Amino acid sequence: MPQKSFRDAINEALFLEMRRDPRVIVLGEDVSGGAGGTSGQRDAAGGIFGVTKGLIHEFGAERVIDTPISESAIVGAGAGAALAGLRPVAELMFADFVGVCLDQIYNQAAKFRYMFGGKTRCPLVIRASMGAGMGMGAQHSQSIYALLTAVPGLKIAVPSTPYDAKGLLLSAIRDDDPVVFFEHKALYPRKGEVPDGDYTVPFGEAALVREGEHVTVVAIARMVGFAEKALDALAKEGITADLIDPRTTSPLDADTIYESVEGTGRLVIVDESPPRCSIAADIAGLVATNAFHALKAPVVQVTAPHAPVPFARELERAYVPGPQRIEAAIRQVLKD
Amino acid sequence: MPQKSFRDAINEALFLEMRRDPRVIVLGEDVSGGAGGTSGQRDAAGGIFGVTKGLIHEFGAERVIDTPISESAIVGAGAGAALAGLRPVAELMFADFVGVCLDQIYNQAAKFRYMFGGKTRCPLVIRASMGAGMGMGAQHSQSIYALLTAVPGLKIAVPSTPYDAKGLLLSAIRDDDPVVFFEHKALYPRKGEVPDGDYTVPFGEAALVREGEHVTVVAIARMVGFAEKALDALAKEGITADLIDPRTTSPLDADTIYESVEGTGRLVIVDESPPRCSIAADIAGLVATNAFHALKAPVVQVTAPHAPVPFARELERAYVPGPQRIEAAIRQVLKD
Amino acid sequence: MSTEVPADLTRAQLLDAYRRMKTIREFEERLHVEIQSGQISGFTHLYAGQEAVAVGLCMHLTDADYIVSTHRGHGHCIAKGCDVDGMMLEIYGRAGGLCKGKGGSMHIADFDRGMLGANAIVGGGPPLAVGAGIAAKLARKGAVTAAFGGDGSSNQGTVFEAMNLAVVLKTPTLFVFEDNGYSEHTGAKYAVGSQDIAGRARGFGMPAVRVDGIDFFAVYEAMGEAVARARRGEGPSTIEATCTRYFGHFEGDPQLYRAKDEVQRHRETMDCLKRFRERVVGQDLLPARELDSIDSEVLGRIDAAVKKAQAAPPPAEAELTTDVYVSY
Amino acid sequence: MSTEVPADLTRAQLLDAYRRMKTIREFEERLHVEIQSGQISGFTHLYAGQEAVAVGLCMHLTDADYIVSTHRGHGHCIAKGCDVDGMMLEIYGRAGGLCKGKGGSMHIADFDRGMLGANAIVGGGPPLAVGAGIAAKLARKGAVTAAFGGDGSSNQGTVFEAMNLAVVLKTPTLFVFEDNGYSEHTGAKYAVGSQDIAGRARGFGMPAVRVDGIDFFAVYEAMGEAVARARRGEGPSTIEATCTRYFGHFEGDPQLYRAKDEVQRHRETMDCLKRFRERVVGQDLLPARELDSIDSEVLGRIDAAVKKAQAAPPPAEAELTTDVYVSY
Ligand SMILES: Cc1ncc(C[n+]2csc(CCOP(=O)(O)OP(=O)(O)O)c2C)c(N)n1
Ligand SMILES: Cc1ncc(C[n+]2csc(CCOP(=O)(O)OP(=O)(O)O)c2C)c(N)n1
Ligand SMILES: [Mg+2]
Ligand SMILES: [Mg+2]
Repeated sequence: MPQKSFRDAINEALFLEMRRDPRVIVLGEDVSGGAGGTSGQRDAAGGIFGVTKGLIHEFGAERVIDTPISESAIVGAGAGAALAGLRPVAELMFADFVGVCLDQIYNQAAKFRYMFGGKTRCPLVIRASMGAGMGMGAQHSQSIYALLTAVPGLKIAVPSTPYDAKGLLLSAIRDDDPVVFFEHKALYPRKGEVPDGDYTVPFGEAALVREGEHVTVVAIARMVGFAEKALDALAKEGITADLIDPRTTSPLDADTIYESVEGTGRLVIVDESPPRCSIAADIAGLVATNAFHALKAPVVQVTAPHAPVPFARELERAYVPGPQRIEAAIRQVLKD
Repeated sequence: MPQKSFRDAINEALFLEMRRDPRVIVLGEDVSGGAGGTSGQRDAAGGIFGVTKGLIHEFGAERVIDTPISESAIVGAGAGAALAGLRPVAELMFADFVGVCLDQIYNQAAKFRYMFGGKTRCPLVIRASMGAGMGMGAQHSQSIYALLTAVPGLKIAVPSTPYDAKGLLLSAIRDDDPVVFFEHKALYPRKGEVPDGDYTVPFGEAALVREGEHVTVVAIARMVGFAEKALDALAKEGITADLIDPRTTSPLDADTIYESVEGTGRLVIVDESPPRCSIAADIAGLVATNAFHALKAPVVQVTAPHAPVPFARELERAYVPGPQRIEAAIRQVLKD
Repeated sequence: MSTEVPADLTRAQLLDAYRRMKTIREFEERLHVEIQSGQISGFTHLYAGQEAVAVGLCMHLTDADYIVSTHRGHGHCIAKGCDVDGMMLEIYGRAGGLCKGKGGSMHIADFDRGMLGANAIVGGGPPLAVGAGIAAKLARKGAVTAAFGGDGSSNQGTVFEAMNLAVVLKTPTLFVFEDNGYSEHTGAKYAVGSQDIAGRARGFGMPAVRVDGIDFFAVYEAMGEAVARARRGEGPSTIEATCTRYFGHFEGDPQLYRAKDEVQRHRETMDCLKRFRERVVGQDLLPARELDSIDSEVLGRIDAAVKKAQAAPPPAEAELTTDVYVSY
Repeated sequence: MSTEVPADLTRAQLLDAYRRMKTIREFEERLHVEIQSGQISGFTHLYAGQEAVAVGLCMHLTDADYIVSTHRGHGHCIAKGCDVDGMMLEIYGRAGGLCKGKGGSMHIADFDRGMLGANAIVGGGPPLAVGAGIAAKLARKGAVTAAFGGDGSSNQGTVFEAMNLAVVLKTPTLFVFEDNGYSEHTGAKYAVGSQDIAGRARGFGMPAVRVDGIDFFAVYEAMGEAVARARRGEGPSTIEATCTRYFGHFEGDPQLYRAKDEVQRHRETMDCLKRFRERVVGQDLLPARELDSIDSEVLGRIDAAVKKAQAAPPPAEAELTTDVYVSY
């Protein structure tokens, strides 16, 4: 199967779906780039991470819409266009910017169907880059999927591989509910097998990345790869684990986690965000409530500290849960 | 001791601290009211819930500042004034409006001290009314303290009694860190004993509302009163509980919860917000991680459903966790 | 502004416009009374006094055109053709309401009428209207979209973002500001920096006019020009209409910020329905009795809607967790 | 705009202004080179080309006045008097940086200098400046506050909310828009609806002027009037200064949106430092050699700062969890 980067996999999904469905539009800051510039060249950016590169040449400025720096208007326009029959894909350059447009996400798009008694649908996708690791500082490095997972009416995707990124985005665009699609910046260059054609990865179905006996490890987005590194190291000692990648945090495939814990009795959750009210806490709480009797040891949560993301490289490296911390956590849960 | 309403207790705290400290200002929509009106009467509102009533007469329009409908500017101005040496109390008429000003709360005020290497402080208090029960619909009834509890750099208060409301607000205004102070609308008329003078309730110290043997019940804000009703009913059968009111969710006094669970082995958490990534989930996760061996039964989380707040009275009543559901949850955890 | 009745208005249209305005007025006056019964919970923001604005716009629109509304949305709904029974049921929070009783007064929507929803967040609507405008543009059927807002909403950043985006994308969008002089308990004289909302709109590069919002014909003309411009693909416009709300911000508001006689004076001397009647009867366009019969017809219609709502059952408890998602 | 050198500028002030502008230029030109080394992580947005704007304002300010900055903040910091060594250490993410290396290029602050912080959120700063203005007003010492922003920031709703609030509360606040023609890869001609940011400001009821941002003296005069007005308690003003950024949006930007020769042409014919030099030397206000010696002095100062930063240790790992709160 062809090898493609996470970035290209998402780009491909956008091309495929925009060809298939004329109702799909893309809007955001610099999604094409060059509008109003002196070179006259469009597609000068293709999104600052290059994810929307090339779209404008095939679909034109009416469907690939560069916007001013107005996130509330971007997301709100996406939601309004969705109510009026389109299937918009709005881009938030950085997920951190939900701060200036949360209302349109959580009070508007997420609640329309319920407030309006099921009389409408809001098939909006919001793509947002997330995550630490590039020295982008406290306001451009957060992993805030928990904040939106908490919101009834939203669906949340947190892909960890190029294959899932493409398949989940195609599902997201075809979904009749609003979806927030998180793309970890550090994963953009990561390569993996991605079929050329059309395929979807369903929401609410976790991936059992590895099967093992001793412990269940749940990891999100970039943390999945780090967990694999940790498990590679432990494998030498015969320690094996179920590694579960939820892929979507809303809906969450809790059953797959419960079933695994029934078998292993031990759970480690790896989450790049700070601990309070996080996905790690959420899953730990769900297991303590719904699979308690299967647990043989305390749940271990491996998260960032309760602190903003620091700038200095060394501090940022210490901030992000890495393979070593995951390995240590697994050793600990096996001791308990 | 004099009986005062939750509303009056907060109003009294504002009067006391504005007298004591000239750096304290209040700003928000209609905190006085009547500006630019045809009657010429100021204090025409005193906040739409009457919490800031009378302040302008004593402290004047320079310290009791009516604002346009501009929440980002209200919170941002509060944060900027705090950086410049004041101790502002900004009012968000409804907590739901964090949607239009989250950035100033979570990317600005909360992160200043860390981003700026500890070179500054941001003593801002944001007061916000919250909660369902008044038929105010999906966009005016949410309980979103979990969303902000997750943010490093913020402190979060969720008082349940007039006494705590006054004491926690005085602590909040004197605190050098940004605080979000949630006031449950349904509690405003609720009366309780409140000393006239100056006193503070510290952050990070839970209240052990009741002591008992069989189960630990943790409840937040309005849920504390409902939990008491449930326990009154169960008392007749000799079922007793530790009832813990965290009072602040950040910092959270987890130790008091752990100690209680060490004694009871059983935990029920009551939270008015939907379940995902909630305080209920957060506490359940913390206990599963840090007090696991004390647990004799699955943790039970009593929350609102994963749905927006409905308008119709009957639906809203079913939405909010009430004494009956709490009582049933306690009976269940005792069976397990 | 014109004191002449625009020639393009047919007799039927005049009757229609009057019926819509009267229906709004009666709907709100009746709610003001019924609310005392305690059967209606939450916030109810009445539109009485501003009828000419909503109807002055909506007379130019069809079900294919979109509007987004505000917390004060009953008038916009009725002007756009929403079913009065369904609205009343919704406000009472009963089964059969336009939103199954799950939305309430601040969240009435009717997608068959192009009514994309009332909105309880000030400034929540305009970005949505721009988005609907993007869809209308792509559909190439000449549909237009309009966002209603108040003077107070002109201070909310989301509104400016929407206005600028509409200009940049040339969407067929109208920004209608109903300047009734107050945002809750605070006067526009205090809160609206320039006191010139139309001027703000021009700052974003779109045409903007200020009209007398109690003069239906003046509003109708101004809206007509903006709608035509939008249908021609020439982009957005702003209309600032000055008007007065007859009741408190919400029901229960003691209105301490208002001069005692303010509303009474307006009702007597500057009422949009009276003006309309004087004008059309005075110019012999319609006989008074036809308007009188509309009055009594409307009265009956509202009375029936109230009785129906009061008799209706609440939503089934199962509705609590339906409609959160389409797919589950 | 004036071609005369304002009379109130003393010789010492002229030298000071030149030194600040030159320091900014050299700081940025040097970073542009050093960044290739890979030792500096994250986004670095260089200010080169816009020096006259920051310095033209800050020459009117003292440490008691406040500014809030943007993602492109190095120039604002230097103009306001921040320590160059501390800035360089911060940008390199080293111990001893102005923010202990925890902030980085986009979050430099220096509270002793009244520099309330760079801000990586477009539109994040203006509301803060209004708040600092509220504090300044209460303190009654005549301090003023200024918010810098770009042409792109004039499309962010928070900025308009701040402008309106400043007008309503009459805070001593300057809104300074540096119109360098681009927001990232998109031209202001496309994204700024009216292409008249000053006009937008007037829409909120404050005086606003547009000045040639490469003419230090024109900027200095316009800022002087606005600052004086603010100190007199007459409220906010807006200054829109047109200018050009010499490098990409951030380091690494291929600048495909720009005509090949655009920057080169500006550097040759419209450089603020050259203009300044021509003017003061031409009018015999300063001898060229004094400026030359400043040039070499600055060169040495920046070189020392870079060497110091490169040699400095990273922050101690314990810093990861300090400064989250004051109290714990
Ligand atoms: C973002 C937001 N802030 C505040 C409110 C509370 N609120 C509801 S209506 C209103 C006043 C609106 O004034 P205006 O826009 O003039 O509309 P009017 O009520 O006069 O029709 C306010 C402040 C809200 N609903 N949303
Ligand atoms: C709210 C928000 N949206 C988008 C961005 C990404 N971003 C950073 S700088 C920038 C362009 C800013 O343009 P302008 O205001 O003209 O300032 P300049 O870069 O030209 O100095 C953008 C879009 C951001 N940092 N914050
Ligand atoms: Mg109004
Ligand atoms: Mg720019």
